[in-house]
Amino acid sequence: MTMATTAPRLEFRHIGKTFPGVRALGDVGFSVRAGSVHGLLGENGAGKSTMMKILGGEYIPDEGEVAIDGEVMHFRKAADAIAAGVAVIHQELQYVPELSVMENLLLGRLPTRFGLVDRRAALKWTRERLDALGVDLDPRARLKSLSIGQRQMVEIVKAILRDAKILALDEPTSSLSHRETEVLFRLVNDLRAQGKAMIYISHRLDEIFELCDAATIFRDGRKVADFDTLEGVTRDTLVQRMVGRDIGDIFGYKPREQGEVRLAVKGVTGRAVQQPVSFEVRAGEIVGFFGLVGAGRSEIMRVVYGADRRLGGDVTVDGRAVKASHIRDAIRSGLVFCPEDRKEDGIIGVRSVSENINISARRNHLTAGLFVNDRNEARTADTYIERLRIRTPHRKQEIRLLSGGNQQKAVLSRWLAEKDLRVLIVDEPTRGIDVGAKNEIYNVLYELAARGVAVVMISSELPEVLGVADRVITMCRGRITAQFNRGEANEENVLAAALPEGASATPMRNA
Amino acid sequence: MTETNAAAIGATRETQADRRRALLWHIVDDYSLILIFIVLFAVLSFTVEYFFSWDNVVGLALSVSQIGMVACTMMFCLASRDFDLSVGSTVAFAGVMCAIVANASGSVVLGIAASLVAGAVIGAINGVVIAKLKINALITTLATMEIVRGLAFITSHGQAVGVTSEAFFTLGALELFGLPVPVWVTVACFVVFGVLLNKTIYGRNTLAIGGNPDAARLAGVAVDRTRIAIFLIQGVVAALAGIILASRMTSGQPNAGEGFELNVISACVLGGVSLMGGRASISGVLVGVLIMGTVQNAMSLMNIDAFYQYLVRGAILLIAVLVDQLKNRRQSR
Amino acid sequence: MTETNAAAIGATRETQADRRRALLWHIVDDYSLILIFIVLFAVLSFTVEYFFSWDNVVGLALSVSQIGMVACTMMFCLASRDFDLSVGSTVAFAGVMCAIVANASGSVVLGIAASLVAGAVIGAINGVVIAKLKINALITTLATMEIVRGLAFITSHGQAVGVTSEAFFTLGALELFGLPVPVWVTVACFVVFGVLLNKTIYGRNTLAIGGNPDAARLAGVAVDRTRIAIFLIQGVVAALAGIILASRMTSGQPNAGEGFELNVISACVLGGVSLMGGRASISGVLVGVLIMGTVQNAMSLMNIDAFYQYLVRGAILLIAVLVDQLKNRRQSR
Amino acid sequence: FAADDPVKIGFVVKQPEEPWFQDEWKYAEQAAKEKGFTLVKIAAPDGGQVLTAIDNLKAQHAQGFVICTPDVKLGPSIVAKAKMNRLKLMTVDDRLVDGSGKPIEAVPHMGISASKIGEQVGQAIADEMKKRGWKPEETGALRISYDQLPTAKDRTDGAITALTAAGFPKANVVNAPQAKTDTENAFNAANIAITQNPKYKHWVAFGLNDEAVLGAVRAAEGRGFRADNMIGVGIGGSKSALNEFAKAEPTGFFGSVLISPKRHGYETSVDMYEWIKNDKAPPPLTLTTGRLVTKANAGEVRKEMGL
Ligand SMILES: Nc1ncnc2c1ncn2[C@@H]1O[C@H](COP(=O)(O)OP(=O)(O)OP(=O)(O)O)[C@@H](O)[C@H]1O
Ligand SMILES: Nc1ncnc2c1ncn2[C@@H]1O[C@H](COP(=O)(O)OP(=O)(O)OP(=O)(O)O)[C@@H](O)[C@H]1O
Ligand SMILES: [Mg+2]
Ligand SMILES: [Mg+2]
Repeated sequence: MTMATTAPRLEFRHIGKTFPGVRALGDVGFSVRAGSVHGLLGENGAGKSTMMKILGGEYIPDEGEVAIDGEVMHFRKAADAIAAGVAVIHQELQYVPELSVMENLLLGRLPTRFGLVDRRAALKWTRERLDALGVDLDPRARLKSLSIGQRQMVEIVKAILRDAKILALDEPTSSLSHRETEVLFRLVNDLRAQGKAMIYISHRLDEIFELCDAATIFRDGRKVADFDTLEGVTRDTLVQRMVGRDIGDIFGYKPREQGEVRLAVKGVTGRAVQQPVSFEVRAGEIVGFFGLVGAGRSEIMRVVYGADRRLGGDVTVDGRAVKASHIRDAIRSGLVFCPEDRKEDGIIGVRSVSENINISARRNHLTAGLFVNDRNEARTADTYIERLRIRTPHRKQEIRLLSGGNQQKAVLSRWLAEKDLRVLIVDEPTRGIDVGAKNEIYNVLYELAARGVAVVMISSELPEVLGVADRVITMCRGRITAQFNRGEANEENVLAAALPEGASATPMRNA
Repeated sequence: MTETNAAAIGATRETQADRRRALLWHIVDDYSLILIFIVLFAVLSFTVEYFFSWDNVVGLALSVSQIGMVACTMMFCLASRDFDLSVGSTVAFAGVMCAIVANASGSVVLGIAASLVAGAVIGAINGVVIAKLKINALITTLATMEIVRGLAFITSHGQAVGVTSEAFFTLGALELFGLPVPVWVTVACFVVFGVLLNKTIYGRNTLAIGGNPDAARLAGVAVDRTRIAIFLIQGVVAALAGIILASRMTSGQPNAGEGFELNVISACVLGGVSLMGGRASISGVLVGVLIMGTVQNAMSLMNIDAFYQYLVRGAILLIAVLVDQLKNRRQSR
Repeated sequence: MTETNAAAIGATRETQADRRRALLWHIVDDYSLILIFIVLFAVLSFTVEYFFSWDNVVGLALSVSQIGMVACTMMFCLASRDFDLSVGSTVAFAGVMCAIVANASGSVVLGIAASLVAGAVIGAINGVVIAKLKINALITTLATMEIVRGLAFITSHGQAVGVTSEAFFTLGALELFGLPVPVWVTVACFVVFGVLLNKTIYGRNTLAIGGNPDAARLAGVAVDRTRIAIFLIQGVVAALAGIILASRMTSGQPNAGEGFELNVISACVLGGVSLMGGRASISGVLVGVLIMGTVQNAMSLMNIDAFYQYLVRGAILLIAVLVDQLKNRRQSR
Repeated sequence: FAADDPVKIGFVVKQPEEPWFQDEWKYAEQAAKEKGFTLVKIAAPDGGQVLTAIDNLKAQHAQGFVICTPDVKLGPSIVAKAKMNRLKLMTVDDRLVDGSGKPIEAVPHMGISASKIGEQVGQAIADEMKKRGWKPEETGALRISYDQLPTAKDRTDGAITALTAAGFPKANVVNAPQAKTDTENAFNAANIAITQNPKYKHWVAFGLNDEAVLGAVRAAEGRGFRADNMIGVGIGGSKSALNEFAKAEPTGFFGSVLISPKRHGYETSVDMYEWIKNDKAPPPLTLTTGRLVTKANAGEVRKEMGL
């Protein structure tokens, strides 16, 4: 390793951390310079978030130490890290839903006057800072009334407003729209100019290339590579170091035969879907739904699935009508749905990986029509753990202890285990998923499609939609605005169709 | 960047009229419980004889004064997603303690001080066990409820402990500006804890902890310390309620306050305090306490059979929460 | 750019010994409460006279039989993140109901049937209000607790209702293979609900709902229906407990079962059932019930002063949960 | 039972927290010390726990027990259980009844019936009223009721019986139900009852125990009915009553009907001991009487009763 010109602001030395049955980190060390953005890459479960939690004082490492400006730190709780000038934006958003944006931003350090909270000063300060950062948020809005993206933005601003000298961002863009991402990038660049040391974790390699000065790659809780600069480093090198094999084209699109119409949605409306929505998906077809955050894609799919009340319209699978607002009827018809909010709607945290995988499919494997077939369930769980490479010590691990990406794979497995799968709707299936696993998930989608399953994929990542889908449907403000067959679709026309009229159609890099 | 995010997302789907209507609803929602109470009070005033008389109103206020005091601190406890079943026992123990110490030392002030300290210690123990040892609040306070009740019986030998000093009785019987001292103390509690909840870091942190303990901790909020403080203060206020009760009854009674904890918690929940933490309002709690007291008072005035009173109490509880629920449902639509 | 030794990555991270040790801990953890109970039982057997005798063990079993039955269903209730305070009242009402109907109709079977139906109705009302109207379970069942207790008093005019039929008494007094019928019924409950919890979709869904109701619903679990079923079954089992209690006492008593709900919930929590839902084990609940009963029994045998029994009960509760907590702490360190 | 086996006697009571039962236990303990037997004190606040207590006694090889049951209707099951466990059975305070409500004569009993003691209370109030020269029609009677508890109902009904027999108009009896049996709830109940009936110049009060009456007295004080306009008579002669008598000024708490816990606790356990040891069956029925204690005679009476 060539010596850095400036002494590192932040240094991890021989960090080790073990959870029961999992060695999350072993002898890992790297350093981050002031005025630089350091990318942290690795597969799901590689230990990135664990490292950040150590930095944030949430976990105490079993071995090794963290040093700031050469001085060894002993963080025992989050407040210690904050006091030392560290701000961490955690992968799992940590906000208080009932409190206002202002109070969330100033959590733990509200200004007071004569012992009482000085709300006016706080409001003024918050407004000024938000304006200065160019972030449009109402300081008085309650967090629970904001979209996920806006909440994420609050988290980011909260960390930035701490004026910390070290800032770690753990997958901050996973639920941000293009536009919010732009804001974030601008903020990060400003902070770099101010001389902050930053760690940036993302599974989106473009972001790493765009933003980072240096990078470290983790695999299986160890460091496998350090890049002092990303000049001249290719995407394939990074992927290869991360995954340990060559992936080539990550999308690896495979054309396939398409059959009859499987899923037909006609004039469906719901509480959050005011204008009727109609579309069709054929057997073997993968349809990508693209739109900006808030375009209403999740809403419409939730209504189709029955998770939200359907107020009008018909949904048919292979010509058979699916009962409105009745999830179990949808599942019986072979129509299933993977929600976007994994933690709230996807996993059952305190139950095991196996339970999470078998929760629905087990009804088909009952002994004597009554008793759960444990052996069969174990087999099913192990099959998918292996097939999707779910990183877990064993199938009985509580799923909340898995890394985010691995939780996502388990939720997907739940539906893959369905006997008679006909329509699969996945909402942001690769959110927070590593490159290797993305590739695996795409392959699973292709495989399903090849078996004749109709696949609907909601995604906010344009390259993914373009790379995987046979057909792209764009949505904007709760309406379908356009359709493109594969080949016709490109960045410009898809984005233009997804943007509300009046907004500029060019990708915005105008900061 | 020139464009706001909201504009880009196109989220501003509401018109001016929409917004005004929303605001109106917002006000109705915020004060719905108060409205319910006002209507209830008005109806009872017209239909129930003697209900709307100064004597009765004072009696009503007196009857909810202990519950009211403790409801203020229970609000904090619930808002931080905790739970305290030990308050009833603390009320009893504090009364006994105060009487014993006052008798032994001949000083009422010393008795009161000892009793407040005892309350603080009980509260602190609850808090430390719950916050530091991370034991479920329900179980912890169920255990201290038993233990403290046991202490009340043991110290008093199961007998009411009479206080000899006259000064002590006046505390409970004295009237200031037409209202008895216990009512004033309760009013003071509502004011103090209302300010604490809304205007101080302590209150805001309490709500943050209840709303998302992890977020609070990661933001550097002293979660453990705040939780301990909440229980400690609750212990002190429960002890205060016990002292006042003892002075009203002119003796410390070891079996006082049985079932008190559930009444207090009911009042809070009735007042819109969420058991899932993070949501509380002092006006809500006040109204919750008043509704509970008013219903009980009116039932007695109407000579409703004791057995049927169970039905009415249950039904009122259900209806009040149901109304509140309907409001929330509309809100989150 | 530097690289660490890539070969190291491929190596399995855990050794065989590690894994074995982890497994051992896993077993100790799973059975820690059972171990605690065995140690407690052994110590008491050696130190407390008469404790380890058949008579006493049968007496102990009989004393926890009602709590045991209802703890089985309460386990489901807590596991699904719900709460039921109405069981004590249901026990009383069911006993009264059974006695009244049996007397009126002259048929014990009819009395039992009516009482079970009443239990089912109470449970179903709880379930529907909680699941469909989405009212907090604590408040709902607090309300039904009051209402049902009121009904028990009203139907019985506040008096115990004696049953005249001999057949009824034998239910509570008969012994089969050396154990009284109520104990057998409790054993049957543990077996049935153990199987239901671990081996059926109903049980697994209950745990899933407790773990994350939203996710469970999206995974196709009939959340509302399951929750209603849980309360309904709980109502039936509480009624069964009430009938058996009435037959043991040869009368239906309207004030039976006060404080019963907290005992049942304590036993469950002691048995490792999480109040946050999603976690429950039948063996844990069994041990929880037994620990509670054993401690009470031993205290009576040791002639511990009634006032000090409060202290012991509280302390035991705390200690048992604390030990369990320490175990969890090690696990999640 | 061999003559030289150690004698062990159970003493089961329904409300261990009540001073009355504490005293009963205390005097039973005294008997145990004097006679040299073992006393097992068990609390059984409800029917289920009564049965558990009897099992428990059998397990520890007691030969008999004295019980004050939480509900007299438990009679048949207590008798059956005692027989099954081969335990001698005696009742104290409350007499067991069978399914049809008749007292079970076969079980020796010592006590005073709940309604009898209530009648004494009523009589005491009536006498005092006469002495003070109150007009019955100007006087209201507060019945602090807790009808959920059968004993409580019997006691207060007894008081009404005696009052009306002495010429008190039944219409002037005001029911004030307390939600729990503590002083505060009695206070609230009484307070409301007084509000409802502004027409009365004087009040009398009675209830389940001293604590209930104490609540009524405090409420009346708050409304201006002091010692000369209030006659409260409690039951039990407990510390709550004595505290009132100890005050420098008389209060509305006029008196309390005291039953001797010493007789009940001491004599029943000695009787049981004799029954076990020497097979000398106790008298089938011993009725004790209560005595009215007032501020004037409290010390005296208590001394007389050996308290
Ligand atoms: N509290 C815990 N208990 C047990 N295992 C844990 C715990 N936290 C993390 N792990 C495990 O440690 C490993 C590293 O997890 P970590 O969250 O750091 O991964 P990551 O690199 O952030 O992955 P992702 O990209 O999916 O977020 C995973 O195998 C995870 O299952
Ligand atoms: N929890 C919430 N509370 C209130 N409004 C919300 C919430 N979540 C989303 N919304 C609003 O609902 C609308 C659509 O939501 P959503 O963001 O899920 O759409 P989408 O097209 O699925 O976008 P994406 O999947 O990219 O997030 C937006 O107006 C958004 O602001
Ligand atoms: Mg991570
Ligand atoms: Mg969405």
